[in-house]
Amino acid sequence: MVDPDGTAAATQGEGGGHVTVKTYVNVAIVLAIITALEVATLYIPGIPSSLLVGILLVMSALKFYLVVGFFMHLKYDHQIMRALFVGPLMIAIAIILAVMALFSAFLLLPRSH
Amino acid sequence: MADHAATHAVHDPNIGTTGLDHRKMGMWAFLGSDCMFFGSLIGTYLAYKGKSISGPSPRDVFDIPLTSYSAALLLASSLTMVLALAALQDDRVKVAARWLLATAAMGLHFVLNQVYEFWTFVHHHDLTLSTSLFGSSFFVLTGFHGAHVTGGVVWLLLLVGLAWGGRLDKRDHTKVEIAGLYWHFVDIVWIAIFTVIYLIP
Amino acid sequence: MTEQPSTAARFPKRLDWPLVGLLAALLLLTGACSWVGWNWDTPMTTVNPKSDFGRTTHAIFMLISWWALGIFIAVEGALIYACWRFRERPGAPIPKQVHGHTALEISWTIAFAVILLIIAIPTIRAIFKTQEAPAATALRVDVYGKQWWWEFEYPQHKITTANELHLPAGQTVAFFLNTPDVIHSFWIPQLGGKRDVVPHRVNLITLTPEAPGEYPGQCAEYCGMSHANMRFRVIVHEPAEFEKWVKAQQAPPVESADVLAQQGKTLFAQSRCVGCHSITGISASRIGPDLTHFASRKTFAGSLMTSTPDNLTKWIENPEHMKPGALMPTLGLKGEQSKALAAYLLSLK
Amino acid sequence: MATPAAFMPGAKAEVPTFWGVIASWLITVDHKRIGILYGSSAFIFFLIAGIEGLIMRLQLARPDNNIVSAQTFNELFTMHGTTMIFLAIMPMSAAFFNYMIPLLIGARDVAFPRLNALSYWIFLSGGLLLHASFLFNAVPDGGWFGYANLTSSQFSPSHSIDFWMLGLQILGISSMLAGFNFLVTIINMRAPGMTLMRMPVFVWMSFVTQFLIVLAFPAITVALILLMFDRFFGTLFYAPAAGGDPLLWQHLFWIFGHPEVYILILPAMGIVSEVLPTFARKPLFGAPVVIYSGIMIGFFGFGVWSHHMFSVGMGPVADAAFSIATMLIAVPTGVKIFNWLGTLWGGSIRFRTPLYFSLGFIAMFTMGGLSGIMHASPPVDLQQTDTYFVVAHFHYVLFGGSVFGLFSGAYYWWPKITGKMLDERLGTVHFWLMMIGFNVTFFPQHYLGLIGMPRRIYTYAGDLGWTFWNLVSTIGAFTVALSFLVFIGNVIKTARSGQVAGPDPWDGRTLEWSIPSPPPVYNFARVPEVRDRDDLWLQKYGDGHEGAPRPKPAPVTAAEIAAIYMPPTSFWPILLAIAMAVMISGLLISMYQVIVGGLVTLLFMYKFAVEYHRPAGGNRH
Repeated sequence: MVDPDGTAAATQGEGGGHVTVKTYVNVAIVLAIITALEVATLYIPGIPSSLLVGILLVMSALKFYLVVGFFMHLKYDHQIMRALFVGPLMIAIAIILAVMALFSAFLLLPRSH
Repeated sequence: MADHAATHAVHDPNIGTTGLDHRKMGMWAFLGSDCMFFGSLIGTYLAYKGKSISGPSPRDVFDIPLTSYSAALLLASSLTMVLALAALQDDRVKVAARWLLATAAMGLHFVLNQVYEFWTFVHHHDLTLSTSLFGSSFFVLTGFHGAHVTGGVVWLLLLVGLAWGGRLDKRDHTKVEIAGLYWHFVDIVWIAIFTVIYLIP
Repeated sequence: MTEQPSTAARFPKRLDWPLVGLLAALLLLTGACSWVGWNWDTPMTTVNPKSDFGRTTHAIFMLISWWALGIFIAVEGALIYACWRFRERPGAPIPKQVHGHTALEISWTIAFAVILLIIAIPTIRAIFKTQEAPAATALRVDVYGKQWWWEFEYPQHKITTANELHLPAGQTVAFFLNTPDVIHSFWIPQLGGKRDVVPHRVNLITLTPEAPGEYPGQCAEYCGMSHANMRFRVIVHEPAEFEKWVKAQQAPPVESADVLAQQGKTLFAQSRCVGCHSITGISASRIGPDLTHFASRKTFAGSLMTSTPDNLTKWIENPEHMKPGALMPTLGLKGEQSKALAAYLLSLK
Repeated sequence: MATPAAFMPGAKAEVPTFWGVIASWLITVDHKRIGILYGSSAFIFFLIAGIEGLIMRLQLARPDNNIVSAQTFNELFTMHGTTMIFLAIMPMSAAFFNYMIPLLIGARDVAFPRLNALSYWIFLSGGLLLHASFLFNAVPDGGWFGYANLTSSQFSPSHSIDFWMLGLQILGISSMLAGFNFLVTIINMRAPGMTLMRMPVFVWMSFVTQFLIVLAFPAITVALILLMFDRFFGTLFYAPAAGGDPLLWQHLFWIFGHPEVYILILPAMGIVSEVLPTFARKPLFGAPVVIYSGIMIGFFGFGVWSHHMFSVGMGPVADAAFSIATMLIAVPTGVKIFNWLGTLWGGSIRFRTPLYFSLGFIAMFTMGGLSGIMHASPPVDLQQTDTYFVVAHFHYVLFGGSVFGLFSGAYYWWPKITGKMLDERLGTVHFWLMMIGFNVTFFPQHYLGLIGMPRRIYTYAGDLGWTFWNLVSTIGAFTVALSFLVFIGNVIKTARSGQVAGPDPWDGRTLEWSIPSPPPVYNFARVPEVRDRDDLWLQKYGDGHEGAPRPKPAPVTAAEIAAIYMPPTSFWPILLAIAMAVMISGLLISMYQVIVGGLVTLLFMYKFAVEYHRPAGGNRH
């Protein structure tokens, strides 16, 4: 509401300031490759299911990071914005894991099929 | 929300004393909250995974190629979304409108894919909301994601409408950026759903 | 920007310490009166345990209570003392603007954490001790919580009964808790507890009653309209007495030759009663309570009423009136019919 | 677009008509007016829920009583709990967030004024929908935490649970919108110089509360969505026959429900942390510790939910883990109490009504906290859960804690809000009646619980030893009710002939006391420059940091006031809230209503969003 120092203008337009269109395209290419790899992993014959789960989770975490970091500019944004998103995300993940533990869902994961 | 810059060029009421935009900060707070929303839904799905008593199993019904195509669509739409923002920041309004439209179109395609997927589940696999725990938790989780995408498509189309009506230009880049944050978030939720629900056996 | 009315002058200076004293006196008085007026040895007391489970729980309860009492006296005492000691005095200067005292703050944090640790250790031990798997020699009782009564099945003895639970003193009992409808909670306060009865999940609670006697129990999880009426009685016997009870329950029901009772038997067999209730030799449905040895039980309908001919007649004529929401329908039996049925049931020793 | 001149004091062009005044409240976006709306609605709901409590106490005054039926009793405790939590304590806190946060951080309004109005109207429609159940004789009867599967259509076939479920869903939307708004307001609208550590502690506790609201409510939203799908669309989430686990509801509910407990208590803790320094004339003792412990409580609040479920049979490992987490969270809670005592220590304590209520808060909350530690130990909790011991415990926390704290805030800030002082004598009578009545009501309930009285029973037998103390408890409840009559009398008396307060009646320490009472619509004629948590105190007395009081600033000029920009009013918030209520209540009536209501909602959302978007061809910079 009040901007005595006129700092607002300085921080505006940061969205394009750090990331160029070229970066966007490169990120998109990497995302496409990871997605292809993810699906491909599924068809590796005889892959142990715990390894498969691990690989898939790592790859999707990477995709998640790329989209949030570059497309959503969080990598370059103010730390307040980062805290507003990353904190809740961590709580959400912790709660998913706790609920899975309470419902013995981990026991089911590696065994099925 | 409101943009009063036109009449009060000195004090933009959307900029706080930290120099950050209220609306953008509000959107990030909302996305943090939405993490908990989808977290609870995904937690429910995983808690019930493999506990259905009857009905088809996920392996029986999932069409991985179709879903991979949908996932790629959303990722591509994230790219067009940032391109739209970049164009608007350069004040190329028409280009931005085109990219926004492309984003909305891919979003719509994603939703139609989902409708088709649901239709095949119901008609070819006899999997409905009330078939089994899998049916209930799958449809509700992916359905709420689909609803988020649909909301995003409406939002993007309204922005396109503003642009075509000459009411969107460089000054409104924050509005497009916020719509973009929402859109990318919907994309990352799908990244999580795609891996955790579709790919992990 | 700021106007400063002399606020201190605007309020009459009141003597406030009498009020503080009044509070202290009130607390003391309430405490003292209450102590006299509090009888801890009531039928559903939780602080007079009669089982190993109850004693384990109670020991931790007392431990925490003493610590809590100590902290309570310290905090409330400090509060009252500070209010009295540091009350505003006329002409007093502005107090020193103290912002904190790091060492003091760290030390009370640590002290508080240590007290909690003292409580945590026996707690964790008790959690694991009370949830050990029962020995194979334990008496098994399958408990079914139903809206709004209790069914008890002894699979080792092939007995099914309702609302009255008979146990031998000194023997470990494993209660397997089930329900066909909603969540209930199985609770016998004097023997320790409680454990929720959750649909589609068999919960377990193991305890060893130590003293013969009669202990009331009650459903402790809100389960609908007549939740308050979902009570039961636990009768702990000397082992020999328990054996006698088992024998009596296993035997077929003793029927009376009384004409009214015989009429009642015919009525029972011909009416809708058999759709829900079982009496050995006549019917075998598990929806309502097993009535084979109905007259061996002192109470009925969620242990709500004593088994007298009068109560039973009223119940048969209009269950809903006696127990709101009762799932037993009004059968339209009246006058002689309901009296006959009551006489029959009361003959089933 | 309205001009600032319209808001200026003394700019009364004409005498407003009755309907003009009503309309001005319906379209207001002023945080102070919205705060008053929140406060007065909450107080009405508070009285309704209080009367429900009194009827329950009458029924339980003696054994085998039949003043109300079993069904009515079940409806009463459900509505009492739901109303007190969602429609009384939360919105009363919201009233203080709305009115006080901008004043305490030196802002002229909240970040999203229209969204703020929208939150209020959605809250009101949720409260009205919940209470509309009385008109249709379908009053919710599942308990305030509505455990599945009692709430399934099989066991609750009437619309009663639907009213509850949809009402809560609407209230959740309102709370979350307000949460985003205040998060942004607190982060982004602090006056220059007000760093996070210079923020008043009430604002800090509110800040933590907003985080809890926006992160905890999604869990109950999901739980309610699953319930709604079960009831309306035949899903099986809570259906045991299909393998569904009713405990899923309990987990999701308490993932929300435990942070909710802190949502209810943290604002009151914040108020106490403002009132004590003012009346002890001394800064809050160890303020950083109070702040950090508030943050810790908020964070750990998400990791202790299953301590509400020790009796459901989670197994020893989960029991132990949640027990330890619960004891951990007790540490920061306990530390706060010592810090408040440290604040009083060495002060020059002026006994005024706000302070009485804060002292009452400390005394009563301590007791609630101590009985809470007992529940942290699963073996002990097994005996106490679902008995009157727990009822006593959470009333010591929520009534002895939250309500005492909120009344402390009401007496403290009443002069700021209305410009008049509440009567001290009546205030003192109110306090002592409430204090004594509260203890007479709830202290015996500890004993009743320990001798085995379960909660939520509409009747009990006379031979269990519960009779006498139940009667005492009922007498206490009516004493509490009497104390609220005294409060209402005080409000009326003050409105008629209250002493004029002036800007700074308590010799306050924070920014709100630097401006007139009631504040002008723009709050601060000149945005303050903040140098300390107790900035006003420093201005007045100096504090060693500055040596001496600051010189008086130059008077504010008319030109400065004319240049103030204030957000204009809007009728879209109330229209949008009505459209949403129509859409959601359609689930009880017909799908057509849902669809039509949904389309109208969408249209209004669009209108809301572009209300101040420039028209085509708008001028450029």
